[in-house]
Amino acid sequence: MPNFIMSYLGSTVTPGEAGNQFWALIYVLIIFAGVSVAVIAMNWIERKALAHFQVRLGPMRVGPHGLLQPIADAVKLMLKEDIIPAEADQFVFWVAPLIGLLAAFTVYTVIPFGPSQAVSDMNIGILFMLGVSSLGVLGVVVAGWASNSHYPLIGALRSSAQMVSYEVAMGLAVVSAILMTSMNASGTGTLSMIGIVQAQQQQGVWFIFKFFPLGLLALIIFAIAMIAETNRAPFDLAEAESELTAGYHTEYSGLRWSLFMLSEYAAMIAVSSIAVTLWLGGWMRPFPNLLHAPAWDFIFSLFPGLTFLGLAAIAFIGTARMPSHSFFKIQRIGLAVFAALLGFIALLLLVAAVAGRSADTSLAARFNEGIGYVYWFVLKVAVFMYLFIWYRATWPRYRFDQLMKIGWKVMLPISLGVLVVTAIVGVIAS
Amino acid sequence: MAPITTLHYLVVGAALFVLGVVGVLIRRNVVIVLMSIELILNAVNLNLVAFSRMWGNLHGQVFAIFIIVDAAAEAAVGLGILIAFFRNKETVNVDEIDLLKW
Amino acid sequence: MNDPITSRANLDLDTPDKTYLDSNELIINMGPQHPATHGVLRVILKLDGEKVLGTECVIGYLHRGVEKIAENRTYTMFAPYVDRMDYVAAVSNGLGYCEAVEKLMNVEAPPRAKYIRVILTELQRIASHQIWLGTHALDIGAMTPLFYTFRDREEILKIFEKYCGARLTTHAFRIGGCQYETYAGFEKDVKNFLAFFAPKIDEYEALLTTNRIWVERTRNVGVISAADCVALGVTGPVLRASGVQWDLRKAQPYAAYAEFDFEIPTGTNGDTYDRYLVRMEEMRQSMRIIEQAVNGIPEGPIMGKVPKVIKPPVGEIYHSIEAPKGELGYFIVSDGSTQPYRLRVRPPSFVNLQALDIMVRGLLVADVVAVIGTIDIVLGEVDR
Amino acid sequence: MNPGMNSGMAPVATPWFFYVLAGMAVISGGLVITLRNAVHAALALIVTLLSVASLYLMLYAPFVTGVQIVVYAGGIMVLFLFVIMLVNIERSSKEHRFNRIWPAGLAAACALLVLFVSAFVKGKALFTDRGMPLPESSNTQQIATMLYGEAGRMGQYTFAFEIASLLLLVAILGAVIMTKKKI
Repeated sequence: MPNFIMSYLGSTVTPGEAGNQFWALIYVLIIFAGVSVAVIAMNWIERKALAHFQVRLGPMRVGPHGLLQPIADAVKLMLKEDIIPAEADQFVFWVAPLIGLLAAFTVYTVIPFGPSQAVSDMNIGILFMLGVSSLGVLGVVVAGWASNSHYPLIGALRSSAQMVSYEVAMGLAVVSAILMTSMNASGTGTLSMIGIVQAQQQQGVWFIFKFFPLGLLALIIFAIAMIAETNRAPFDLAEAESELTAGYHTEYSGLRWSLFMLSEYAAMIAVSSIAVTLWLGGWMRPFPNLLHAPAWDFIFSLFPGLTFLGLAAIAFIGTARMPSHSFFKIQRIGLAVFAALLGFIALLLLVAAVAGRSADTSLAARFNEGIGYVYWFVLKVAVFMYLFIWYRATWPRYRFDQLMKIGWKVMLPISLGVLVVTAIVGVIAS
Repeated sequence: MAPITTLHYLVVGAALFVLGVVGVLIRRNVVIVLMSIELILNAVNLNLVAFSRMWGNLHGQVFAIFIIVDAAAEAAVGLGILIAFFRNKETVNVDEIDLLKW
Repeated sequence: MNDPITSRANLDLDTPDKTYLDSNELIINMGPQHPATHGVLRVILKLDGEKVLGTECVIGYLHRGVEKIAENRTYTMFAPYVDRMDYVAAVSNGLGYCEAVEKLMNVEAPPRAKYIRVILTELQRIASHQIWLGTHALDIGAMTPLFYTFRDREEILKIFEKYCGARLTTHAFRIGGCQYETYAGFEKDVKNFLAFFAPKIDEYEALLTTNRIWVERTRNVGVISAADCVALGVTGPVLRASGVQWDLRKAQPYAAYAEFDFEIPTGTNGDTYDRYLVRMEEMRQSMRIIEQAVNGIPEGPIMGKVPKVIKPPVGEIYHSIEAPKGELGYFIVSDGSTQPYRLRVRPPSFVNLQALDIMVRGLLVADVVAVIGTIDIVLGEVDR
Repeated sequence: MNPGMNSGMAPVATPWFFYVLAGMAVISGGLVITLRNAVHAALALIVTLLSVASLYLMLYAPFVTGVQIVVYAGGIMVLFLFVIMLVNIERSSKEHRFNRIWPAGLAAACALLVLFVSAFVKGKALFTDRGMPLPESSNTQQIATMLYGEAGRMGQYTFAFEIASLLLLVAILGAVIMTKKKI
């Protein structure tokens, strides 16, 4: 078995390309678990960060600093009675959350966490991603219709119109990034997600900085469109609580409702991953071309361990600062264990970083390299996730006609302009 | 199990085509008639792509893309007509759509 | 003049509009259980897609018969009931009632009591506007101001609590003056609050006033002309935002308001954004008034010469004050007994709510919640 | 498996996949024309479209798959669902499913089926592979070359592509004008 793992770690292609169904399955499971954990973590971070934006504490009771709150919520939602309205279309009502979930999770098959850390490297990766993530709108529409109630119907119509119209600007922004991949010696671009990152590697520039400010503009358009695409504030009209109670999932409850939430957050991570892959160099660490000496490689390979060390330190400080009242005893122990766990992971990563420094082919080196890729990718995605929270805390909600106006009259012309100018600049440059 | 040949795909295409034709001919709801047309177009596309594979060139695939473009145009115009019709007659029943002018 | 009340097309909720066959009118019940109707208001919306063709307010879900209760209580006993009408501005309600009875009995509160009344009432105005701002912003989708305003409102409630022991339904005043002398450090607390709160208003404004989304969501939304306001009897910030400089504190000064220097902010367009600006400025003006009052608070008794048993002479009186939401009037008919023969309240929320239909016609559903928020209703007062 | 399919590629196209996908496509295609409720029919059609898209993938046509998913499943079907919600379907779902001439229609379709079957039986030998499949990895590039040409030269289908874009433009305008409330 170790040989088997070693042989796999030695390979430089994705399991999909190698035709290795076993490893592909393992990857799918890892990604499914990872995304679910990320959604749970995102849930906690969003509630805490939002709370601190709003001068309150957020969840504090369940677990130390509310760390177990998402799990408690998940358990509660699973145990909750699953209500299907009598007048609803039973089958469609049942199947709608699954459509959204399927669409949100299927896209992860082509997201590259590293040059070989993806389930599959599809030739049409980015097209596939856009297509499948646009299937999520079907779940929303169908959920609103199946509820057979006014508010969900309006919410569904709103959100589908919104998703469909922002897809246009989003697609054009993506095309301008794809255009940049073709600006090499051979003049052939690629739609493959891994290929796009590799193109950035070869050209020695993240596409956000290419043809400044064209790449940046495209990223900004994409970033705005992806908020609208995932129905988040300030474009959360579909679930505008103050207007439509909860939009298309008003009639949903319990597990089915939580599936909508899960797919929403999974979709947020997915679109952030697209943005990271297309413009922010995907799995690449900062300055891979400028600072490429082995010493720099080593320093950057320490980052994952140091990050976990920092988290562990924060958790330790939290433990120390917790009131010494006996009431907090269990919470203190829990937080200390959590801190120790983080510290252990940090230690493991640091050891791997040090061990993998010299030998380039050892297991530790391969492991270390993979961790580095995933770390930088996740870090970049995390920045976008934080922005999602920040937007939500800061901005009021757009009205539907204003949203449409922005989508069609502002975003679409700008993204078209960016595309055309990128093409012209590219032709001149080559 | 027998290997999959072009004929297999053609049989699937033919089945979808016949289903589409049946839908166009017997359903009363215009929306479903339009969906049946989409079925027919898909059957054609499947044949084109299968032939593209059979001949080892890409002309069939390019044609399939053109047909998808055409299907998008057809759906937009067809549903536009449907909406306009529904507004005036309040029905989506093909049996009641029997006037050239209203 | 085009009378807005009679020119209102009747809202026929039963037969669908046949203008266009396709326009599937939706009749939507917004409320009484709805996050944005500020309680138990039920608005029946007639929609064409998302466009509002007309509205009908159904009220009474919180009706407690306050006016009838008054007929079975003595004047003193009834005073706490008025706190339950506009429960986010209880002090103002109490002031109006006490002054009305005082006017009926022809007694006057001593100057120190009047100053205390002004300070507390203006603090209550700020608190009420804070609640309005927080909920209004939440309706439009900005979550954060809600928590900021509630954090700062807490300081006002602490002053109330220290003064009279209650935070929400304070029953702070009595007929003839005040029950309680100010506690030691009252002036300091109020001054501290003023120093604390001045930058907070700027904080709210930093979040909203120049926020593009906020401006787009509020400007030219829910426009009502000055003439319509007057015709409908709309008062308070809604009226002032339409450009009418009408504030009872200046127009018919009561309590000690004649002695203070302050301005009446007015708007020009009568839209939601103007109403927002007017209320923000009103908070600042309230702070000016409080500052002047707390600096010039005279010494002396806090209770006027009022008999133990309050028995006003036969007669009737109408007295109104400028509550945070508009003109709050009390019409009291006395038959010479210890209980009012009839008491009628003119609640600002109830009257202002009439303007909802005019303001939202032709707008979108999302604007309805913005307009309900901007009218600043409290259902306890609408339904009484 | 025939030699063409084995050439240098990992065998994604196992017969099992084909039969499952083909079965899904045909069964849900049957549901499209038999289900009473238009939304159910639309969902069945989506299943058909996605199965057909997967069949394209098995035919080494990934770009067509992508276009099929983006345009059909993500675009056209949303449009269909929109229209179904706009037109009042409660009434139509209570009426007869089939129109007055349905026996004639069914007979014509059966005749068509017989024609197809006879053609396939008699012309079985015609449908053998005549060329090697083109590699999946350069599929998109080759389609792009055919559509747009390369290095300043018009592609084989560039003109047709432009005509298609014109067709789409006309369709958009037509749809917008027809759905306007007052013409």
